[in-house]
Amino acid sequence: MDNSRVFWTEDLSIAFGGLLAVDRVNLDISRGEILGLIGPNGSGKTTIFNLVTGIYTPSTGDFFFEGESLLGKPAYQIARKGIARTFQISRLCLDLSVLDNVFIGMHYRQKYWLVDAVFRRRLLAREVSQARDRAFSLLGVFNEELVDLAGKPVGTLPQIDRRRVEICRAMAMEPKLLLLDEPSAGMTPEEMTELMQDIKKVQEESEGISIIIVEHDMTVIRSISDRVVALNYGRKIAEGTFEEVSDNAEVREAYLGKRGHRL
Amino acid sequence: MTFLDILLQQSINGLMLGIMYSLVAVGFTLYFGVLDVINFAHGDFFMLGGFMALMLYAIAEAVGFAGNALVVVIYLFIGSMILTGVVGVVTERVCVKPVSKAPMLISLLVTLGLGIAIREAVRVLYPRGSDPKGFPTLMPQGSFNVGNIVIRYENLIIFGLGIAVIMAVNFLINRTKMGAAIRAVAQDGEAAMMMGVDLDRTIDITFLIGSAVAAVAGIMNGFYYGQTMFNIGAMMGVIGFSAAVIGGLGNIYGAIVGGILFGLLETFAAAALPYGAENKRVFAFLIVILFLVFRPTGILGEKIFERV
Amino acid sequence: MRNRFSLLWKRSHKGLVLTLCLLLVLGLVAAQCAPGAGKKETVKISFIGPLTGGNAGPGLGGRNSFLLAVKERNEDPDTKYNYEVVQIDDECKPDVGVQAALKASSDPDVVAGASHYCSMVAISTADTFHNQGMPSMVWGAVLPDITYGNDYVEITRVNGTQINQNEVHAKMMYDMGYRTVSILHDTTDYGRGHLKYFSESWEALGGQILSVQGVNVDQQDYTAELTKIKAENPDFIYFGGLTPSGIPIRKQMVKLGIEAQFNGTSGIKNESFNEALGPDAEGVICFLEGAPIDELPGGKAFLEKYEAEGYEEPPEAYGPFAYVAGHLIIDAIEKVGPDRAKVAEELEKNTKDRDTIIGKVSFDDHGQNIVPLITAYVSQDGKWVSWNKSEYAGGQRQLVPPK
Amino acid sequence: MDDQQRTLAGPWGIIILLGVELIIYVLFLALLLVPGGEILAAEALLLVAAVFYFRRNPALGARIQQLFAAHARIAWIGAVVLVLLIPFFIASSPYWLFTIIIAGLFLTACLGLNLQLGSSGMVNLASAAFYAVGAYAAGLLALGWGWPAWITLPAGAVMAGLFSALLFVPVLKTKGHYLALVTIAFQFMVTILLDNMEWTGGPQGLKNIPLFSVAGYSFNTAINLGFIKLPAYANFFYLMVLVVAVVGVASQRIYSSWVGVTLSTIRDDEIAAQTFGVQVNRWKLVIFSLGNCFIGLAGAFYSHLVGFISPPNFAFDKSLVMVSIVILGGMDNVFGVIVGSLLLIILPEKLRVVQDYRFLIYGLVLIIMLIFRPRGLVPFKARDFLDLAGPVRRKRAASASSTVSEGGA
Amino acid sequence: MTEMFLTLEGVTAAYSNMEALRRVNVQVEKGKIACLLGSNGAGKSTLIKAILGLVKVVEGRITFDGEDITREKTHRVVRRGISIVPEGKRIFPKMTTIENLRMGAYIEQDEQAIEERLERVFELFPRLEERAHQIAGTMSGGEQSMLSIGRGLMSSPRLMIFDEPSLGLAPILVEQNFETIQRINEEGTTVFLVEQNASLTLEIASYGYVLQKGKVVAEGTAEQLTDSEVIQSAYLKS
Repeated sequence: MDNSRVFWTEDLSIAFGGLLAVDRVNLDISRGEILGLIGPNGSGKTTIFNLVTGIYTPSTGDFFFEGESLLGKPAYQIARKGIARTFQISRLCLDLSVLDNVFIGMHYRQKYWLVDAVFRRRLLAREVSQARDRAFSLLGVFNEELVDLAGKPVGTLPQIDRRRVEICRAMAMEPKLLLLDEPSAGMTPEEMTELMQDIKKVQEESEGISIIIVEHDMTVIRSISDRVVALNYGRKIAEGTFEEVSDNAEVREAYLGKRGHRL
Repeated sequence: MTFLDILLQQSINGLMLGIMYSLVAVGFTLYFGVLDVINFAHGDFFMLGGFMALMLYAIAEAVGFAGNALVVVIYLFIGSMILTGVVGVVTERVCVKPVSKAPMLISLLVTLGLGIAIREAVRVLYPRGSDPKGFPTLMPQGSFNVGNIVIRYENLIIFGLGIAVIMAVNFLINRTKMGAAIRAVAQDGEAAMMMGVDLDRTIDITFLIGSAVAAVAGIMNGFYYGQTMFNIGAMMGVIGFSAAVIGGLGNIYGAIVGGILFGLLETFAAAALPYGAENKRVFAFLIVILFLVFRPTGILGEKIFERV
Repeated sequence: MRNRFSLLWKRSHKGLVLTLCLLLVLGLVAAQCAPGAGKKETVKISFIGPLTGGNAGPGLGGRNSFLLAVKERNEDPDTKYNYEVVQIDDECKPDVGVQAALKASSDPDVVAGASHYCSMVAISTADTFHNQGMPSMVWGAVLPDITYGNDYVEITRVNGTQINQNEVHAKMMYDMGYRTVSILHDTTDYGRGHLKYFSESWEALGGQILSVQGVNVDQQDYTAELTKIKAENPDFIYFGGLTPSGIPIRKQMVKLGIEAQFNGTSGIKNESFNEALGPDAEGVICFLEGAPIDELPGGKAFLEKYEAEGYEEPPEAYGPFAYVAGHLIIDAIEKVGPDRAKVAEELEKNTKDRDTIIGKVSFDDHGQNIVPLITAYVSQDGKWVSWNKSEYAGGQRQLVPPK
Repeated sequence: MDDQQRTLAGPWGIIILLGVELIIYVLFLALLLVPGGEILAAEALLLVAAVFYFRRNPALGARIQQLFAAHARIAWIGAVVLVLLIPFFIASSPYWLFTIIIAGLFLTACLGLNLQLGSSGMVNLASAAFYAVGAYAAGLLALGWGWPAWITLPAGAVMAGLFSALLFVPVLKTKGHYLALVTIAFQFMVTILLDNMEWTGGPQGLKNIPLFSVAGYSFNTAINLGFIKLPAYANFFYLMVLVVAVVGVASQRIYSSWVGVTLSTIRDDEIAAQTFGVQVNRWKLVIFSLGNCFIGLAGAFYSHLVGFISPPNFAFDKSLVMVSIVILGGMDNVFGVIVGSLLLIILPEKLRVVQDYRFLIYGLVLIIMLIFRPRGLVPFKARDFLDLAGPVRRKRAASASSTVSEGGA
Repeated sequence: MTEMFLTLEGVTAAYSNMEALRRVNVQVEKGKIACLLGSNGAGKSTLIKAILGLVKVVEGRITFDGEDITREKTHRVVRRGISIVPEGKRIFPKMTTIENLRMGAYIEQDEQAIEERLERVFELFPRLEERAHQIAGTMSGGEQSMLSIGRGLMSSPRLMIFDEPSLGLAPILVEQNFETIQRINEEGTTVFLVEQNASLTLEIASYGYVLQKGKVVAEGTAEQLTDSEVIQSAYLKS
């Protein structure tokens, strides 16, 4: 077994009402790698994320993390193994503060329980103090200003900051595998570039983290990913470097229509 | 009476009860479709329908309008349906729609508050509103026997009328342009607007239909039981909602199935279980809970995928 | 200091603050400016009963009757005090009743009161009235425990209990040859109480109970229960409960073609029952404590005066009791002055053989009226007619005979 | 700004703060003690005017909030003292004292309900049923085995918690309208069964439940302090304050801790919570049970307060009142629940002046308030942890947060 | 002088805090196919919703056939003769094919006309006639797409707006759809085509706009845009 392979799927499939949304997909990712996942709308990228985080259960196939099958495990257990994700449509709790949102990423590391909540306020103060410093340093990686906004409800923040908070929340879990679902959706190009630098920074700071990124924006994919997998109709149609994949005829057809070669 | 006779007689009882539950359940189903709102005041529209009929009857008596019973009955039904329907639309505009986008609890509480307000308004405004009110006897009172079972013409008329109303609603919803608009709004409000459907008007019409059908049930209830009272709506609302859920919320046939099933459940629990009469609702509600847990989409509902 | 405050209260705020203060003061003044008292010293007495909710009908009837009694006394130049009524709604709910009782008894000006139509409420407030030392005369609740469950001097009851009623009821039916009964009762304390006392009396006489079924008060459909009864074919059906259930039960009984006598309790003795049922009410029997009101001197006068006042609601079965309670309370206050302890003592100890519109009233040492008379009523031509005067007793009409 | 802040931090700030508290207090007492409906109208007008005023001048409101934040401890002490003095001012009216105790009971129960409804988004319309479980458990234990109230009180709470298990499966399997219906059905089942079961006393309920007494001191005795005589309910009042304090502090501490964050996430987005390692189901069950414990505690208290319980005390309308309190007060907000329970328990009592029309008005007020303030009178605010973690980031905290911190470390 | 059918002047709109339009100017010429290109989240859907009155237009003006339709209610806009084939098909899943099509002709009273149009749609999509009584939700993606277009045609519109007709379809189906669109246009209906797929779109469109992050970053004739660097860099590829 290839030791550097952190995560892989075997013939992962799921059907919704007769429609094969994901069709025998095999993916793998090594430690420290950034894998770009591309494909037109509805090609099954997000569904794959939902499968490997335990939100959906695959119809057939299996997936492994650090050599262990996670098939059928509940979502919270998979998360505790070290897989974190962001969502295509942001799923932050908009009424809660930035800090609270990041804290939830640290949830399972806290040894703190209901009884402690009522009686052990010292412990809480200590834990909050540590957690807050960690949250600040995570937020600080992106932007010092975010630290100042830590007490504000997320709902009052601009889109890019929300994305950052979401990534921080995922990073707070100290994951070994990070799944980013269209982090750049709804941003200006400048913001997007900024965010990509941020993601790079994050990866540099946490040694050995693997990232799978779903993205529509090819600029992002090209600049950030080590390897690219293209999907169409739930099937994997190409795999390789960005250039290889983007030159692949099937990919161009999937993206641009049959006459895509004209461009 | 033989066992079979009793069984048959009880089935008739259950069906009569069930048909009224069904008529109330239809309203819940319609509202949930178009507005995603559970209107807990709906039971009070049922009650209001009965009182509107009483009021119209009093007016008719006062002005000396008295054709034959059939004419009066038709006048009562149509008048009450219109009046109750109008009240339904007005309250929808004022109370229900403004909160239909708010969290579910808010709309739930608003409709509950609306129920209280309607109930109390009837009690306070109707002359001697807190007393039980007798209904005029306008239905033919004869009966015939099949074996040992008594079948009353009145039962046949009410049951037939109930079925007819449900079929009419069904026709309205499934066979007319207006119904198509209502269904379209229920399935995809925005797409319906893109087809040129006036959303607000469609919601109004839905509430008009729902309230009018509840009014029919209220009048039938009055004729069948010979009385009505201002506080019969609250329980009816809960049962109507239960029936709609058992049948499958959002499905008109489901409302019928659910209503009749609930009626039969109550009747047979009362008749067959030890201490059944006093505990029949316990039994019926237990079935409701089991349904919600093990088949939340009801008997006729479809499975829904949650999108992530 | 101005400086400091100006931080919070800028000049622009001043107008508003002033307006608000003014409003508040105005409100307070308005509240205090209650209408001035008359020549006589004013004494408050309370009336508590269900004024909203499902039992508001009899509650309002009782209230009107009570108000009538007070009005009569206020117009009487011989009274020493001017009486003012504090009326409080108990919604027929025990916990609300406790609050209502507290509200009445917290006001030191309230000397005594007539309280409660619902038994459960009367039981729950007994302690409250006792603790506060305020005399309370029950005007409508019939559960024996209200007076017999305690030794409080404050609690008296002008109406009879379920025990009296059911003894007479059972005996009358047995004497007429009825032997089998199917019992329906609502699951409230009222219905279950009647069930208990009637079963005891009936079985003691040797009558047979075919079945007992409890029904919920918010129920409309009784066909399932009645179909069961139809199969049992009893001599008569006994229903312990109130009018809102009584009407549909009777109606459905007729519709299902059950041929049996239908008897109710005091809970259906009101006009709504006859009005709502029309001809179907014919021949239904019920029982009420006290003498038939229109057969006693003063009774007719009461009805006439009630009519003349133009109240919206009829007095209902227990209106006369509330009326009597009003008079008894005022009598006591007139005699011993507005002092709670003395009034309580006076009411419980010295109410003996008083002539009232419901017949003679005498309290035993629990403060319970030992009513010598229970009257049976039968519905005849849309009216409750006392049994002895009815055409049924006279033989012109027939009840449904026993099998 | 700096100048202002310095002033607010000084003694003048404290005086203004106590003045604000005193004004609210006086308005509150006036509402209770002045008879008639005019005072209600006047204060309602005042309230509406104040709301509009503060909306137009948010700075003033913010400044008052800062003031309270700056002197949190003094504000608390002031409030506690004022609350403890209530019986002295309304000694003449046991009725209002009793009403306040009832409001306190509803507050206790609603804090529990708030954990379910507000903090974790679980609809529970069966709160009156669990209130009944607590009350009957306490009553039966006291009557059957002669347990003293000190044991039956927590026992009632525990029983209500245990009874929650009956709804565990539905709570996990249903949501929203469906969960609402499950709990409504459960509520009706419980009330009907209470009426029909022999061993709970049927419709007659339980009578003569012993009132509280400690070491021979019966709570049913009036307190004579020489200069003033407090009604017997003063005993219950102070006990109620104690219970509310315990439950309130527990609630507030749960809210301002990791547990609170976890629950908020479950409420806002179950799926997101799961993907961050939250055991959603376990937390839901724990909180559902804990909330019902609080509700049961209130029920047990009621048993020993009135000495008599019967099924109509625990009907569906009580559930509705409790839910209204939480929603109208403001979800997931201890302060909101306090405001809600005072308002919704005292308002109907004040409305007694309009007699027959009381519930019509009550229904209309409910609708109007919900349409105009769907997020409650005291809306949810983002939790503020910055203070808790010590002085390191004080400066930042001041600039980043505008909320009042209630969780003193 | 060409006649502008639909114009947006300086339109700014917001939609659930996500996509927003910032002072957008777009014009659709009568009888032609105009297109709006842009990647996911560029604000294309918001623009369509702004035309339909489903999103609040903060500033700017929208006119159709010379009349101001800014902030007009959706059903009124539709009644003016604008028809839309929405993104993701948005057919009514629990209705049959024929019911869906009849919904498309909701604003038409004349039964005769509806029958004629039904025939025309069936002629255009013979597949739909075969499936006339099938519940729409159970049909394949391609068939649903045809249904959506067919439904849009049923109102006999003067302007048809297509919102991403290529979405989630196999390339062969996408091409068929585009051919249909071209045919519809040839039969006299003005078309406003909003697409992600640039190459195919520019093949049939005469004029186009490129939308990016809520702003129009380029516009021109199809030829100009095809050769334009803007499209290459800002939209399709890196």
